[in-house]
Amino acid sequence: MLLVTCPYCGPRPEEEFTNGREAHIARPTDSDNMTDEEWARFTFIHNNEKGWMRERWMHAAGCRRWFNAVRHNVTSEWHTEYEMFGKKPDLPAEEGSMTSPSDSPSAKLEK
Amino acid sequence: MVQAFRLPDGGKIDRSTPINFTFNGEKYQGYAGDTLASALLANGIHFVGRGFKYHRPRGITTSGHEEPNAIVDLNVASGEEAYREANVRAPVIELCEGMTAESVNAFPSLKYDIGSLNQWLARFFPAGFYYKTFMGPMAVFWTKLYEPVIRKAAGLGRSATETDTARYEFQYGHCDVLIAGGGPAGLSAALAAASGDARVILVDDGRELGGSLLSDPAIINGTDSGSWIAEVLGKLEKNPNVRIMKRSSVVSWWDHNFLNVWERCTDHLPAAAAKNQTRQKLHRIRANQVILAQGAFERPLLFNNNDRPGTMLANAARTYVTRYGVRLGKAGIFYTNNDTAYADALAIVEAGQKLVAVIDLREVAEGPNTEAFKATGVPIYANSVIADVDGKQRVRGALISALSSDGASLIDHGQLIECDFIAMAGGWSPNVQLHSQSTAKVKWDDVLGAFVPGKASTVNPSISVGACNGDYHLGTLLEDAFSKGLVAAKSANKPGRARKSPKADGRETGPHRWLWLPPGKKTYNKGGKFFVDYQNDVKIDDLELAQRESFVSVEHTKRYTTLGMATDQGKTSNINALGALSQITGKEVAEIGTTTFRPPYVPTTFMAYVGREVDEFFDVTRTTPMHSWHVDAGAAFEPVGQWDRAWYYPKAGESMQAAVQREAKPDRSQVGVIDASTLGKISVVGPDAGEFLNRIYTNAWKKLPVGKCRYGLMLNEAGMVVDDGVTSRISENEYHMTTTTGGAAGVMGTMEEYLQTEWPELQVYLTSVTEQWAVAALNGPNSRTVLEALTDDDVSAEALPFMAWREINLSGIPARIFRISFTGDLAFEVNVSADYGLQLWNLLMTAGQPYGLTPYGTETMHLLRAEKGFIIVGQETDGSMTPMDLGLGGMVSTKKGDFIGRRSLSRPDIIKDDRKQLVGLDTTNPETVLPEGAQLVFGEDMPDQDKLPAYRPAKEVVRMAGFVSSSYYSPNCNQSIAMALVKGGHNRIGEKVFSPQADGTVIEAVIRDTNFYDKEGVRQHG
Amino acid sequence: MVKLIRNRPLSGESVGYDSPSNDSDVIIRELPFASMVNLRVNPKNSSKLKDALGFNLPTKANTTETSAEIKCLWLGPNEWLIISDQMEASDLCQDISHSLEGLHYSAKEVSDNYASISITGQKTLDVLSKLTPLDVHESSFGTGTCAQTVLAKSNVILERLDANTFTLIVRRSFASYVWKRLIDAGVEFKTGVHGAA
Amino acid sequence: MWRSPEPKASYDALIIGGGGHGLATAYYLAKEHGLTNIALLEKSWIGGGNTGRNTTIVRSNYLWDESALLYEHAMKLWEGLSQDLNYNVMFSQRGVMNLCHSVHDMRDTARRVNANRLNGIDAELLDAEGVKKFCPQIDLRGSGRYPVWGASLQRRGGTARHDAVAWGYARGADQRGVDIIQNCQVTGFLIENGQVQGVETNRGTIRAPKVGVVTAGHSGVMAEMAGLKLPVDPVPLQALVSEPIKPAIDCVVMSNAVHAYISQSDKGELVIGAGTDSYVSYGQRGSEMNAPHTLAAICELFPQFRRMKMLRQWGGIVDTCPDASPIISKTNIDGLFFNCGWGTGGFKATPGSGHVFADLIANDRPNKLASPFTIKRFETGYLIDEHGAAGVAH
Ligand SMILES: Cc1cc2nc3c(=O)[nH]c(=O)nc-3n(C[C@H](O)[C@H](O)[C@H](O)COP(=O)(O)OP(=O)(O)OC[C@H]3O[C@@H](n4cnc5c(N)ncnc54)[C@H](O)[C@@H]3O)c2cc1C
Ligand SMILES: NC(=O)c1ccc[n+]([C@@H]2O[C@H](COP(=O)([O-])OP(=O)(O)OC[C@H]3O[C@@H](n4cnc5c(N)ncnc54)[C@H](O)[C@@H]3O)[C@@H](O)[C@H]2O)c1
Ligand SMILES: Cc1cc2nc3c(=O)[nH]c(=O)nc-3n(C[C@H](O)[C@H](O)[C@H](O)COP(=O)(O)O)c2cc1C
Ligand SMILES: [Zn+2]
Repeated sequence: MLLVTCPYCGPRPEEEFTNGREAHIARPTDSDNMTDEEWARFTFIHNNEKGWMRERWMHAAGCRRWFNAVRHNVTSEWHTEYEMFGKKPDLPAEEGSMTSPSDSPSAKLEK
Repeated sequence: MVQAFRLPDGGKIDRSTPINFTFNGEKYQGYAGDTLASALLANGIHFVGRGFKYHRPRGITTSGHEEPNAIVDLNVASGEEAYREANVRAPVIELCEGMTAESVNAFPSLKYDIGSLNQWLARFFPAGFYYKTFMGPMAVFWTKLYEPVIRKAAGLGRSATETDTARYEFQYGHCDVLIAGGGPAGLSAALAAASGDARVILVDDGRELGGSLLSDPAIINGTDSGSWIAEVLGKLEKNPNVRIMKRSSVVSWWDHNFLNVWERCTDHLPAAAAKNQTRQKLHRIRANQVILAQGAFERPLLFNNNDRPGTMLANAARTYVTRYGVRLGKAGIFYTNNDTAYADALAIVEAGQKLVAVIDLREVAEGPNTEAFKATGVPIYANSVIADVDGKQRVRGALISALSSDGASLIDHGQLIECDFIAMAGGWSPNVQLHSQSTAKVKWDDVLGAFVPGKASTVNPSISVGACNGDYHLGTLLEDAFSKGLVAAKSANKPGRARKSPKADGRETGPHRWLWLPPGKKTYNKGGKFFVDYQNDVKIDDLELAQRESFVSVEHTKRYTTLGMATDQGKTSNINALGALSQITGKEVAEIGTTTFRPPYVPTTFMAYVGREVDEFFDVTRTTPMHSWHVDAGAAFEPVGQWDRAWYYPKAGESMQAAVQREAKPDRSQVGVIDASTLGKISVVGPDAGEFLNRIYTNAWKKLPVGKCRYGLMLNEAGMVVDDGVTSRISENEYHMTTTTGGAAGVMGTMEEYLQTEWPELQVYLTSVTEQWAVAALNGPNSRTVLEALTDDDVSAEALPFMAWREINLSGIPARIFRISFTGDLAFEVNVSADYGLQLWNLLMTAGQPYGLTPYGTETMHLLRAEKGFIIVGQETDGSMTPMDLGLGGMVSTKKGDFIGRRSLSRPDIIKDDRKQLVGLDTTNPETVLPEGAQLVFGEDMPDQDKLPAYRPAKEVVRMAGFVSSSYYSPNCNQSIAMALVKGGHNRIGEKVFSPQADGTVIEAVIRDTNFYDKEGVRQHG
Repeated sequence: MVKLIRNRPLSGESVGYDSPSNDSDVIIRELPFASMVNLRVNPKNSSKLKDALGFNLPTKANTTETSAEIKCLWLGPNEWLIISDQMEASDLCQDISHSLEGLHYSAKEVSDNYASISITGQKTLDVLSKLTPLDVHESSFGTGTCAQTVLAKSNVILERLDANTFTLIVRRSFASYVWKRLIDAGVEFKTGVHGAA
Repeated sequence: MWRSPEPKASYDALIIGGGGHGLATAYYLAKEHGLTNIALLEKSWIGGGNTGRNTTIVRSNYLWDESALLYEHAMKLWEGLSQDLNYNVMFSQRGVMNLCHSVHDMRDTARRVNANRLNGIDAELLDAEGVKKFCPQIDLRGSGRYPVWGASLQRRGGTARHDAVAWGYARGADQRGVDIIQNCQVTGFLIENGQVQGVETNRGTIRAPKVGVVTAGHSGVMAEMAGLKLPVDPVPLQALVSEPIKPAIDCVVMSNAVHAYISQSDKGELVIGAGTDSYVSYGQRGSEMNAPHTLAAICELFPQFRRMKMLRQWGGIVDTCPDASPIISKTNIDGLFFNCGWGTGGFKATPGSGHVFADLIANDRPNKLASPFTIKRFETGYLIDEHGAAGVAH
């Protein structure tokens, strides 16, 4: 169970939250002028870049506020949380390899 | 009963308290303080189980959780079936009165086991044998012949067949420092960590704390380690911030320092004493810092027939002799590759257990412990190996041979030394299981010949101390653990105050020789049986075969040979396998790599994870304020989401169908009432509430007058209908929205999401008021009369027209009356504060009696609305229906601007006119009720009868036209009615469709509109 | 007109358990009816309610404010639960509307929406720790603190009144479930259950 | 079983990803389309992705025609696979039951069973009694709230040995000349004028005019390298096994409502799985909350297993699509093909997926079975929403 930090309530157990996937995908305001392809992009596509990721959470069992966070999607390391329309923090530098812990046997071995 | 193999004295057992137990049907006796393993050994029993594949006899091999061989089923007597426990490790079972156990994987008995024939066929069962054999030329050989045989051979123990009624719980915990392992390192770390204000949890899986000190005592702070442990525990127990958990294993380490600790609360108690107590708990603990003090595992040595009962780890041998006062046999052989193990050999001899030889793989038997041992006079054979073992169900002797100078071959034919047990000391492997679970890496240490913890993970930083950190020196590890205990407390911002670490003179250690794969009488690749993973019967030749067959990656080797996949998860075998592989392939171990450690650290009972959340607590059951009335009225309940809704109210002996036919009539002829409290209710408040609803629903809301109600349809962004309901304008700034029962939480969630994340400029606040209101929906021509009997307020058609609402005083209860109808009849939804719900219901029942008021349940409601062709989201929709598909295109506003899902409605596949569309069906025979879920076929696509045999799949693919979503016999229309989704259905009114049934019959129907009753819709306006 | 009968969510649930006694480790009871109002407003207006409530709306997360008549729990950055066992909810709403005249806010009565359960006694923390993943240790959840969190499979508003006393505010339809879970978690202790409120 | 060749400078086609789907694709390309100068590139060890960590349920009783026909195509291939590969993949048609716990479930299941029958797929609708008869070990009461009402039964469904599937295909492909190259991670694509030219790898550039990407959880990452976007989210899916026991249940039982599924492997472990975690992750481990829920469901349905012990639990990264159906598609880069989005349930499709994907790569146009699964469907709206069938991960 992750420890998710709500910018309003502080660190709380994952059980209290729902994850809202990638952050900063704004709903288009002029969808009439969008191609089907562009609309599909908004509706269905997240970048999910491997590594540090800005994502949305909602403190469902708590204050019911949506907020954003920067979390590493390989290691789950929590970097920071910020308000929905707060300043977009820079992503931390990537340290070392991004293979997941058990991606390859050598990744488990320090040489 | 005699315990013939008990030493005359010694051990931490209570010889004054004998304990009776049964093993494989025979009665035995042990002492309080014994484990099942030690008690069996005290009775001279080494042979306790059989290997998985070859069913070779196996004995007790270790004294802890790493046990691969001595696996038994517990609680096996008749009457104990519900408590039967499969695959328990005998060395960790605390003996208790009346315990019953039996060997696994042996039939009909341990001694005469049929499966053991497999060992003679061993050459047909190499690694991966499944995949290459048992094939046969035709698939049927596999299914009918081989597969059943293989499947019968599966498994070790047997599961219970009855329901375990014991109580299990889980419990959340929080601490600053969690310490896994209560040996000297863990205790020292705890002393330091707990010396300030830190909340500390110290976990150990034994019955007593002390770890290795319990069988390998030392002098600490000038006193014997027993007193030191007592002193430390005394101190810790007094500290309210410290929690000591015995008989508990840290089993899993999840991200963000969340750990599972599995506590066995009553397993050490006889059944009667354990009764009514919680058997096991899973503690789910968030720790700020984690210190690992798990110790290390000793390794077996690889030699021919190294699995014969009587073969065990040296430190286990020492433990049984010194801690349990067990005599392991008449004469033992001690087999080592290092100096340190001589300390164990010495302890064994000093405790009165005879050793006849020490076989030492090292070229020269030297080192401080070796020297100390020499005084015993036991002959030492240096530069030698055990080349073979004599004996089948018990070691009878060992063939000792001398090694060539390179260690690669034998230089003599050897000499057979009689013995009845062999203690193996193959060096130690730090227990890096939890460290790895934290996602940290391990690194290979050439000196220790083992993996040691590498860099800690940043997410779940682990701090390893003591033997699990590769530190085997009591003196240094006490100090190191102490200082890391302080570091951990400090990192948790609760620094410790203690400054003086416990002190001890550690044991000096001499040289070792990591000769991973010594030669034998038969070498491993020439028929020698060098077992590396005992339980799964993986031999060195299997590892080699895997290499030859391209399973070079260590992960492939594991899966091909099943190495490390048994219940011990390779605790004693992994390093030996890697060492042997390195010798076979000439690669460095670090190059070979290691497989992944996964939770749990030891197999953990299912129910410990589940705790109380089965049976009545498996899920929440939500009930309405009128629930008790429904119960008293004998209602059957339907689960809708987590709610229990009154489904129908059967009279004695009445079926659901009959009840529904009866309940459905009064709603059209007199009056019926249904508890509609479960509908989701959301208060939408603010100057932009109307605009907000415009964006949420497909239709327009801003102009809805105060006091009026409107039906709304909600889509997802893909344009598919996801919810519907009636929303009413309460005031200029406020709307009262209702949602489907099952959709309430989701709708509220979606609305908050859009409000907070997409349209923060809208001034709207949402409040869920679902349970503030109790709702009774009156339906039928008499409904107004009933209402009027309870109020002086005007509820006439003029004062309260269709699709309007108003507040009234209902016999003193403030009520909101919504004139909305889900049955298409004259109807009033009465809303009162939930506390008054039951009273409202009772008032209605009394007032309604003269007018034929009949309570009806959800099933009747479904029928009534189907008569009118009203949809139920989730029944007429499945996430793939647009408003147009449902014939509700008129509800999609083209003028008001954007709303959720709007853009998707213009995509090419959405506007096609051959989409499935909602229609009604008249069955050709009006008495025939189409089954819901029936598939429909157009006439031109109907196959010949022989293409569609009864109860069989079609012989050719049949093109389907659609399916039946709702279907009932309507007592009000006196015919069967059905709704269906049919391809291009809106343009096919009047056409025939056919519904092939499983039994081969075909039901014929004609497509029509969905409104079966009161076409003009006059009734609801009544 | 008939006599109005409030049926609290847990009336009828208390039968069949041990009654509280002097040596109860845990005592569980349903609290009697109190008026409750869910208030949504921009926190920058928190001081505007001083007249209506007797205090400023607490703006620090997870804190509470109390006056003689009214208690207020912080639920979120723009959400509060206002509770009074002396005032009518409609009066509360009216006072609020006076104070917030012309502002965007929402005040909805939710008295019936919730059940309130009190749990007290020296084993209270042990009982709660079996049900909620929230750390309710004094050091992180002191007296006067409140939180919305998870309790078993329900959501709950938790308020600490003193070292061993908590109030649980639960959605009405979950009340019976939470009630049973509390009693069940208390089985290993001497748990006393008060009769209907 | 297979060689370990060094990568050549160029091939006629490349398959990226050495899971079951990639290996099957390579096998059928060689076997049925005569393309043998091809290589399969796997970043670590073949079969180590979801293929090596799935709960091995095989069935074809999907709701929509498009899926049903595709999965049934796979089923037919399963039925001859051990013979075809001359390698025992231990395909065991022990029957798969999808339980119903309410009228609503029964209605949806009836719809699916009826559709299956008309699509030529064996499917039976069982009532509670039928369930008990087929699997006497089930407790039908389900604590009252989730009583078992019935089930759909596909007798031809069952399990197969996951590892053997990967190895069998690898051997078959290798024998036909395919270079299987492990420890070879693709790091980029060579694309010129809208046409793929090859890939960059940690072992150098490898050129080919056709590249098929079959990388499951990493599909989005691969698409990104080619400048494409895919509607797939990678999320952890977990599974667990018990300690091995003597035969205790001889069919596959799945339940959407209580959310779990179970079968017993030929070695004796109970193989158990359930839902995905909520968040995006490329780490092959999930959250702690999963096992308690899954095991609660198992202990409801099979109370006699309450005292069993969990031996090991692990996670995989599944590539979930918005409509729970896969993507088997050309892209707007010539010669570049994607096969992904199988999410929680692609093991059962392995032979069929490889078969139609090979056909797509060889002929540069999707056949009838594959064409509905084009990536274009997210633009046109032709979604194949199998959430009902895939509601519980499997
Ligand atoms: C826990 C769990 C249970 C499941 N249960 C079932 C079930 O019961 N039934 C069922 O039908 N399905 C099930 N599934 C789903 C099923 O496992 C997958 O859909 C299927 O195995 C996918 O196969 P694949 O070959 O596409 O992917 P994988 O086997 O994941 O193969 C993809 C390969 O691509 C490689 N790769 C990735 N990136 C690169 C790169 N850059 N260069 C080179 N190689 C790369 C990876 O290393 C991997 O080996 C389950 C999945 C999980 C995780
Ligand atoms: N002679 C040698 O080469 C050698 C090798 C290893 C250890 N030792 C000796 O052993 C001692 C090591 O002390 P230590 O404290 O590091 O280890 P220890 O073995 O004394 O204690 C470790 C304790 O941790 C427990 N444990 C392990 N995993 C656990 C888990 N997951 N959950 C709960 N408990 C768990 C074990 O049951 C044990 O009680 C020293 O005295 C050292 O000299 C000697
Ligand atoms: C069907 C199936 C059965 C398994 N049975 C076992 C088993 O008996 N013992 C075991 O240790 N692991 C078993 N595993 C799990 C594997 O050891 C391993 O955890 C899994 O393949 C994921 O790989 P990883 O843990 O190396 O990341 C099984 C996996 C699957 C898919
Ligand atoms: Zn919050």
